[in-house]
Amino acid sequence: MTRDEALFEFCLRMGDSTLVLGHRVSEWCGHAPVLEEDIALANTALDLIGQTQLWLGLAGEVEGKGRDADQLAFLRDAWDFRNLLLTEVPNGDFGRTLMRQFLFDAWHSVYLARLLKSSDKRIADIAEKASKEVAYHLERSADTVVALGDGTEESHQRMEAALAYLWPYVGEMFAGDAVDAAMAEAGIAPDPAGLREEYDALVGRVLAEATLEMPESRFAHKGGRNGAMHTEHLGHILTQMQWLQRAYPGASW
Amino acid sequence: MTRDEALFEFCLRMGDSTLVLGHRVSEWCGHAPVLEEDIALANTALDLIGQTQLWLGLAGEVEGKGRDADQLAFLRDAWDFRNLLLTEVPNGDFGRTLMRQFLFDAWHSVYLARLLKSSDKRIADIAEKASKEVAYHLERSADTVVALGDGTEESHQRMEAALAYLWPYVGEMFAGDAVDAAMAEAGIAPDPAGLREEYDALVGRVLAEATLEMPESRFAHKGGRNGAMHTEHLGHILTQMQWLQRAYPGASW
Amino acid sequence: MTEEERKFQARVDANEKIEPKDWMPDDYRATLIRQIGQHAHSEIVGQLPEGNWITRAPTLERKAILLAKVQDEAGHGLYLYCAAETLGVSRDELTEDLLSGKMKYSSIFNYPTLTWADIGAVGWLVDGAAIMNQVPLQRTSFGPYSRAMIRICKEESFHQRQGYDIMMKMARGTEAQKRMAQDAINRLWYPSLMMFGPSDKESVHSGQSMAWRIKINTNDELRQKFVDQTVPQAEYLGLTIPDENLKWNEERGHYDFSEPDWKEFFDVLKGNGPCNTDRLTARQEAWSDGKWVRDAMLAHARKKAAAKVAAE
Amino acid sequence: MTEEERKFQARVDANEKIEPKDWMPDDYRATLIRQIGQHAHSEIVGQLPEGNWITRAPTLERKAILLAKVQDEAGHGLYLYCAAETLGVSRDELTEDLLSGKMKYSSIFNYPTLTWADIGAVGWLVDGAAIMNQVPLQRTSFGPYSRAMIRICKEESFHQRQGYDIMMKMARGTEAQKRMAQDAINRLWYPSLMMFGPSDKESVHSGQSMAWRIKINTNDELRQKFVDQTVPQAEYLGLTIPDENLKWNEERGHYDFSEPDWKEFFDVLKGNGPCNTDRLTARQEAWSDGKWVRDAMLAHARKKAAAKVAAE
Repeated sequence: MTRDEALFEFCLRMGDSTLVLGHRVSEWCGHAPVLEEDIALANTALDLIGQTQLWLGLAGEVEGKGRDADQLAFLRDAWDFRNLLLTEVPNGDFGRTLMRQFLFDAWHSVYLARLLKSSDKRIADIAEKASKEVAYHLERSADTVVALGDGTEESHQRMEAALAYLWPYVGEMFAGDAVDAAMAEAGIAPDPAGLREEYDALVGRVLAEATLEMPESRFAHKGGRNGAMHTEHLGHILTQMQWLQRAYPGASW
Repeated sequence: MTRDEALFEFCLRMGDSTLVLGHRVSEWCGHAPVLEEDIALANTALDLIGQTQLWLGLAGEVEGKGRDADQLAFLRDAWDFRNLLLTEVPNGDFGRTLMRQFLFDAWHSVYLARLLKSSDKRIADIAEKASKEVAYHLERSADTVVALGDGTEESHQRMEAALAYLWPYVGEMFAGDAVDAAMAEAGIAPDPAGLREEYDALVGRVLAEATLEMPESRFAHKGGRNGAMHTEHLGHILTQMQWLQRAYPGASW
Repeated sequence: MTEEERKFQARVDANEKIEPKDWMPDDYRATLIRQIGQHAHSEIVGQLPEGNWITRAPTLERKAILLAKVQDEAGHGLYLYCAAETLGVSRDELTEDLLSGKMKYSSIFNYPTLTWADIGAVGWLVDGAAIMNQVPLQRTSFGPYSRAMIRICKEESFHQRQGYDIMMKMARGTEAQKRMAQDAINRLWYPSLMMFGPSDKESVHSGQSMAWRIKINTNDELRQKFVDQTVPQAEYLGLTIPDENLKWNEERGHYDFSEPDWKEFFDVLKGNGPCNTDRLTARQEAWSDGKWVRDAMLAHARKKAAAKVAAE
Repeated sequence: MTEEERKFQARVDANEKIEPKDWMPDDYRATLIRQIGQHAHSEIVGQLPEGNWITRAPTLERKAILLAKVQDEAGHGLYLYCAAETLGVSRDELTEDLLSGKMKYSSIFNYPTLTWADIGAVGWLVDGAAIMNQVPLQRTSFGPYSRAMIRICKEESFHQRQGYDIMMKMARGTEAQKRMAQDAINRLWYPSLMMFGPSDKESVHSGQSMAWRIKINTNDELRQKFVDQTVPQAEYLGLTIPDENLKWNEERGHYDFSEPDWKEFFDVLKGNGPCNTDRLTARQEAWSDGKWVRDAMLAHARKKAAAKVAAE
């Protein structure tokens, strides 16, 4: 694996995660429990899609085969996706969607903070733009997790269930591999394993305020970041997401 | 419109309806309320897909442009589909699925009985094979509608709601147009308007036994049989159904 | 007319803005609540046909633009509910009236979006018609409504340009794209004309609404203006408006055009449009599925407030 | 051993079939219920990974074949539940035990089907491994189980051929199809080997089960047989089995191969497979969503029976 190959993988991991999560969040459009949440969810999805344009744009540039962000987003099949599994699981109820958002935002904010100091200026620039947006996402999702965890008995139970369902997908964020090692060595991106402590502290603080217990299990589903094994859900997402590009190849929109 | 153009449309109407309904029914796979129903639903879907092969095969033959049944099924966009709108509405609960099946089976059995005497032998042959299968579908779906209509209070209410939701899609089956007129004139297929009475008698009998009231409204959603206006649901069905053929054009499977 | 009514009308006639705390006739209040409420509901329900294509948008850029648009629409809903609230009705009450079918939303949203071209056509034609209705309402007599309209119009014209841009891409695109664009205008042209409502000649309420400056132009005036503006745009795109009678009338200085099928309009109003059931069900489910969230947020806010009081 | 136990064992040893009304040891009954029940559950849960591709099958023919296959599997579930019921346990009880997690199903179904090639690989490898397990069970000592197995094996070998046929098409297809086929075998090879269970050396129960002819071969024997049969098939397809240690051992007359990761196996058994949660949730929801249907059918059957009695 050359450094540029690793960098390409790294960019896909970032861009595919924001793309797939953006897709999931956008599924809420017009169906949220309150109007303010409809607006907030659309805004989150919009930011994530904007970040996707940057990451996949850079991925295409690094790859050097003339693929742009749209081609990468709309013309790869599931096995070539490198998103965190967490981002592709179904929305479930609003509580699960917000818990997933919070667990992602917390990782995203910690990770982007390190990327600000990336030795690759292109990455530092993307991180700078994204981290402002993500700070706001995190504030919102954390507040909502707290309100719903510490709301009614029903909402507390739902948030407990959401956390139990989602927790096994957290570990993948911190499981480093050869790509991460290459990125760390080049000073481009941090070793993800080194971020777990900060993440746990952040998440623990919010969950405590939400009167939710942080699960102890460290069992982790893996296979999204390296493409080895996605969930069955991703393929269904792609049938929708890529429909027009697949059905009308070569058209411009 | 030449006679063959009308015949092509006619075959699409038959084949697209069985294709789309077969798709909907197959969505139940592994999710039915009892094992026997899982088997019965898979069996119904299987028959419908088999009929689709015959109808769309004939459509391709009539069209004479070298398109086979698979190309017609997997490479047309929503606007070129000619299925009854009834077949594309979402499954809803098991009761709605079975009510839709019954309303379709009743029409299908009445219609196929006339097609047995079609002046076009190819059509009479398909009708002969299909009508045996459909007689069984109708028996099953009618029995189930009766059992659920005349079961518990909850099941009665659900079946009432299913009927209310689906009834506006019944009228389209009997709204003839130029294609139907051409088919009737050639002795190929009956004028659909002429079948309503027989249909109403059949459906009325079963609904009465199911202790359900036959709606009086004659308001009808239209646009499926002539492609003028499908529901938003069809496009979503196609993203799944056509995925592989769209994503891997030209591959054989 | 009472003394109060006369004074009120004089203020309206003088183009003064009526503010929530000012005296106003009961009917003025009721008519405004209905009109602003319906407009707000339309923004909310209007998210659904466009939301239907967000997950299928063809490029990242188009997806982002559509998300931003739908977000704007929810925002418009919010401004409008706030404007209605100044008249003494709550957002929840208005929502309950929408969900029970007591209040309506624009019947255009009972038509489906079947292809990507429909997203273009919705922006171009539907937002175009909406703007035609809304621009004069920036000068409406009720202050909060007028101010909401000023904000909304700014964003809507942006949306309309984006819609037209989608149509342009398609009309200049592949054969399939052109066909898609033409199919969209075929289906959406007449429903867009219906957005201005039936001719005012048949309406008893229009006169009073115009006197109160809740309504500025007649439906027929606005419809004509819309047609006059849209026909050259369609020509520029190379698309055909599905109306055999459409032609420039030199004498009138306007296009002559066919009326939409008003029977269909009233059918859709009655609940028999292609998507009425789906739209209302979607909103009802959003509301009932979201009850636990709203309850929890309220409960949490109360806990926080109580804790704050206890700490003080 | 009691007299009864001795007689029972003598019948088993003489290859006589034990029938439901015959005396049998409590443990024989309990072990059979567990084994047949698990097998039935596997057929039912096994519908899900394949059902995942029915709506996306690439041709009408493939869709029909897959539907027929899934229908067969539900049918197998039915035979097996019936066989278990002869032992004095009801289908509903067995279902409740599945849904509560008390009873298991084959862990292979906790792996996802991610591409169409997986449908081929499931037929070829998973059904292949299942048949390897099931063929000897046609000679099992319990009559109803043996007869169910005879019917099932006939259909399964048909399924396996269909799966192999899918793989063939893909292995001889486009580059993307070949890659898909190889990716499927990469993911499903070791889980297929796990289907035979850990080495019997580690199992205490195997000896008794074999004496009772509930189990005919050891897990290791069957696994070896599966590998020996499958390797040439993979070679014929031009696909690579993802095992660097795989090679023909002239001396043994068998292939040497790597053991699967048994830690992963036990993890999946514990509920931590990629799809355990989704699979069980799907079945739980099917059961709870379907309650009103089952209740209604029962209520209707009672009404009909009562009406019949009244009429007589």
